[in-house]
Amino acid sequence: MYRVQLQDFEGPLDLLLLLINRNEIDIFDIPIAQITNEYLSYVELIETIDLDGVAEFIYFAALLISIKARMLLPSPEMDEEGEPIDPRQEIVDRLLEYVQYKDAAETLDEQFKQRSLLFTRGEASTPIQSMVPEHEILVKRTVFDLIDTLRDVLEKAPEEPSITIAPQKHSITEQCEYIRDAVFTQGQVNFGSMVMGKTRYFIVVTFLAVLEMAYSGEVFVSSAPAGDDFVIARAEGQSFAE
Amino acid sequence: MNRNTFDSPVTLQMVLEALAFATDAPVSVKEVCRVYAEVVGETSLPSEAAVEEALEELNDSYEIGGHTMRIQYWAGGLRMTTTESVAPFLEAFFRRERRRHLTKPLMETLAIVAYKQPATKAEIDAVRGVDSGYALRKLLELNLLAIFGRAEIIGRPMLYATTDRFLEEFGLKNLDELPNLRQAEELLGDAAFNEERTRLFMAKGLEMGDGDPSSPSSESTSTT
Amino acid sequence: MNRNTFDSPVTLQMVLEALAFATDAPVSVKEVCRVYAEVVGETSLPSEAAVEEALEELNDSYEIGGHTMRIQYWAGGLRMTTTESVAPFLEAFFRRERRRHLTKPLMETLAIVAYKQPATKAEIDAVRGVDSGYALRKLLELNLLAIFGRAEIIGRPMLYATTDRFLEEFGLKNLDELPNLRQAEELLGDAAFNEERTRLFMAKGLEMGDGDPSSPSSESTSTT
Repeated sequence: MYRVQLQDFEGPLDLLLLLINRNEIDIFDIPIAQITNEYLSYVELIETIDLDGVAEFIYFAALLISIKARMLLPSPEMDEEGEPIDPRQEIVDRLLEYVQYKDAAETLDEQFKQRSLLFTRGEASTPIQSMVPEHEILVKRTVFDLIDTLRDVLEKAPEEPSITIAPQKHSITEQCEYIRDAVFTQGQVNFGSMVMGKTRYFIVVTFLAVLEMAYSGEVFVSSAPAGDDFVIARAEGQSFAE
Repeated sequence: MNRNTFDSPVTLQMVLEALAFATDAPVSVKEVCRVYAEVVGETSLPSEAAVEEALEELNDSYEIGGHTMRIQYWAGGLRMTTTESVAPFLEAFFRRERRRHLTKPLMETLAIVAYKQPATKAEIDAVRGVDSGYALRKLLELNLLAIFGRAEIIGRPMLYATTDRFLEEFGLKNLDELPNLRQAEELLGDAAFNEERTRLFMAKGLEMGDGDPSSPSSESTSTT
Repeated sequence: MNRNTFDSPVTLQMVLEALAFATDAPVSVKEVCRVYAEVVGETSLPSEAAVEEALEELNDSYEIGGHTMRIQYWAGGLRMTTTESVAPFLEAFFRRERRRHLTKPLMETLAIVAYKQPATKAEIDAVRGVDSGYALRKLLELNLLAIFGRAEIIGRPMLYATTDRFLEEFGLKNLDELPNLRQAEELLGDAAFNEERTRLFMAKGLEMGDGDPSSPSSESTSTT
């Protein structure tokens, strides 16, 4: 069993887009202080739970902070033509470019699906299967929505003397087993009820276990009706024998 | 070589059909011409236009005759496939859903290379904001990308490009057929990163060929 | 399963055609009926007679339309094949394909053996200027070359010669048909003899007047 990388789900630019979208912000006039604060709150949590792949999030955090600092400078930087440079320009350009390619990726994905409706001869023997095992990540919301839930749950959890949490691999394996049992017997469970009254350590490790299982296609994660929790369900057609 | 006598002459159209049927990879128009000329014993090759005309006639004739085959022009070559309408029956026969897909990191990386090619890993990483090493390795393994050479810049980084396999898997004749990149402003305007809405939009198939001339790499027609 | 709606209904005949096309083993009549009924959502299976009737109609329609496919009823199953009339074209195509997959060193070694046979490895190495051990092993494996015996000289080295398979692959009746031996000898005796010239020579000579002077691999567009 391997550790999940955050970037397998979403990257730092996805988080920025999510924040901009959620706050209905005009991308050409980003309130940089507000976005930086919100962004940092996610990065802190991601760091706390020791989720792999946080380095790139920290890089963007640093970039945001430096933009924020430059915004506060009394005399703005000028470009070659003497026009003031908006320090936000760099991040806006990157976001715009990323949005374009995200869209292109979805268009290509659709094209890929359309194409797979056309069968060639000797279909059974073509190595098309080798394309498929790239498992689907079964998260119906962004991973940041899941992190929101985690944050809520952690806030309600009893305080512990030790804040640093370094989940061991074997604990994740154990928590996978814990979720597997619950999902197998009940069909689906709420994350909140799975970790109710447990320690912060238990909550975080269970959370990582859920991500891992969603990544490997074993469970399907979607939003709970209440909205502040998420549902872990058995992925269809998936055998739990393994 | 003209060792065969035929009851009725075999036409270029028939050779095209037979080759598109029998081969397990797209067969180039040139190759169709060569094979035809070689066997018939003609010294001059038929024109590519003649092959393309034969292709259209064949597809028309399949459609009119209610047949389920079509000849596709993919990756610069011709290949026979079934029509979409019979896909459910073939899926039932093979007992599997063929809704293939690549994960988001793979699809994003592939899209960036497709439009920017040849592209270095640093360029790809910059667009995505994350390391694309794993995705690139996986795409090379799947033979959707290939190393194109090395960039003449410091460190001589490797250049990635899409393969013929990519064109074939995505049903594209060549890179010119890649859908135009849409402007980010337009995408943002319709609240586009709302995944559900984007998907709905795509499902309706509205996104292609809107004549946007600004696609950055549309002039690179060949990966070779 | 019945999740699709079609513009025009898919008939049993279309399902039969698509299955016969897409499978690479004969598909049984029963299987065709089962798949049809399953997807269309009928509880009773179509009769075998209905399938056989569809089969005949399809073959008639191919014949009338001048198409090169036929559905055969072999070994208890249905399978789409090409007509005999196009067989020479397919043979020519696959021969070219196989030849195209011979690498340069293999092609070169083969050419030298073809003209000098029987030839020792030392002779071949001398012409090519490199060790031909691997190429010779590979060509033996491909059954394009065979050991002819041993030379009556010191060390009694093995003698290589071309096989019937070689003749067949290159469409030659016998070795006398090898093109322009004098030119070949000139080439082979020339110190400046090199890969490019071998290829040019092989392409011109062996490809039987397709009037294309380019090297046989020039049409391989793959980037892989």
